[in-house]
Amino acid sequence: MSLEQVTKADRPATDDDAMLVRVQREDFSIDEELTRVRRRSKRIGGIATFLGTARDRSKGKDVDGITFEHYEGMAQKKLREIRERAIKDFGVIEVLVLHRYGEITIGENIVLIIAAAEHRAEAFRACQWAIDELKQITPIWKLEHTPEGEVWVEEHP
Amino acid sequence: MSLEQVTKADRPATDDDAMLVRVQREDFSIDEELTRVRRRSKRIGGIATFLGTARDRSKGKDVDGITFEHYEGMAQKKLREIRERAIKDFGVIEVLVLHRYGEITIGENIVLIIAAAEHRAEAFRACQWAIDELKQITPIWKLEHTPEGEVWVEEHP
Amino acid sequence: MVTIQLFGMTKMLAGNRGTLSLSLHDGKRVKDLVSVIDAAYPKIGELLQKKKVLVSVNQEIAHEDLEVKDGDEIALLPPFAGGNR
Amino acid sequence: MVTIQLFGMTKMLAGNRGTLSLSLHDGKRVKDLVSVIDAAYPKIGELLQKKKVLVSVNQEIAHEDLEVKDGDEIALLPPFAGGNR
Repeated sequence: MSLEQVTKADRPATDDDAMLVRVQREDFSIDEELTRVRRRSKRIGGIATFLGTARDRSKGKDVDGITFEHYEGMAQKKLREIRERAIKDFGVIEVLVLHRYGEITIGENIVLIIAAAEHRAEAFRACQWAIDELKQITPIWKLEHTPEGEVWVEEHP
Repeated sequence: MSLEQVTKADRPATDDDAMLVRVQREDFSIDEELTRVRRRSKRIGGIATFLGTARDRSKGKDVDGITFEHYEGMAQKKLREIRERAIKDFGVIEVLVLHRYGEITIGENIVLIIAAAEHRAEAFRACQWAIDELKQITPIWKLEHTPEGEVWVEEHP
Repeated sequence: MVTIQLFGMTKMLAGNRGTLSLSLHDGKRVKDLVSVIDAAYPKIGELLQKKKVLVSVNQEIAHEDLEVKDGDEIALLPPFAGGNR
Repeated sequence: MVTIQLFGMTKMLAGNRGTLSLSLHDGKRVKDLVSVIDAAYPKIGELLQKKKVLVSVNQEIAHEDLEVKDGDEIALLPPFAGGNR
């Protein structure tokens, strides 16, 4: 990775900030997202990442595919809050939070958290907190396509 | 990612196993390594990753670059043990352990752990244990290049 | 009139409509909104009573005593899924 | 004769030699090896005494009472670094 090619000075901080929290239909590359995070600082020594992918089974049922629906505006707002709190509360250098919506095929990417820090302990803590919090507070809903039909998934029955 | 294109049946399990534990000079792509892990199972829903990178400071000193030296044979043996114990003890589906040696420029990749599981909790546990264990038991040594000269780093002084 | 955005299972329970329009007078609160919805869509009303579906006002979860004003962005939020993790 | 692989700071302390060759009779143990190294390279010997440098035999950390046999793969291991994490 060339850290010299793209520095903070090359692009407005606001553009970068917006790219670090996204809800999007398209798939993403983990390498590209890591590059986005890493060019924020040369002080980064440990990066913890969580990638959620579409499993072929859920609570004992076969799953053929998933559709995610999100509340445009509120979903982004909650993900921004998660990024800001993770940076502030865990003393990490940068956090990226990315969630897909729309149709997801089995095996595909759903959600990505990247937490970059000087050392690994705080990177792991921030990453794990961020994905737990995302699940609790982000208005995103999951429709599972199963051989028996479609089911809106309630994680808290 | 095409899960259909490359299945376990297409390549001998032993080749895959060897690629899941490596000590190498070359840099690596996290996307490629994730693909290697993900094609092992469609049951994977949570993937925790740790990426160690070369910071520009270490214990208050500036660092211009790092050289890693490893004990060929024993290093690979210890990384294989880490992968096998992580899979067995944490109930995860697959684990990849990769460490570079040779000259590393600031900002570059050093070490990668990928732990893939059905759910995120065990993926995080296996990933964090594996990197902690790697640091304890793997015969790899670090020479830091600083403005004042070169220093072999002792992590346990 | 206030417009209420629906998502997931609440959209399904309202016959796959993405929004509901309700007439509501000034000075009404979230709990009054819930009563009106309950009358029109009892299944959604039941989920609201059980707090399985929450009401958000201006993109924050709202207390039942919060006053709803003209122009507020209102939505019914079924339990979040978050992803297959 | 046994050949001992050196790494990191022990290599440096042995004048940047990657290996040491020592003559050692049958029935000798790791602790005897340590004594021979101590006589030839006191700085390495000191680190061995303090257990800052460990001896591995056939790619496993060895107890001082382990017997060293002809053909064993022996190495001196300074403290591991693991990476800048």
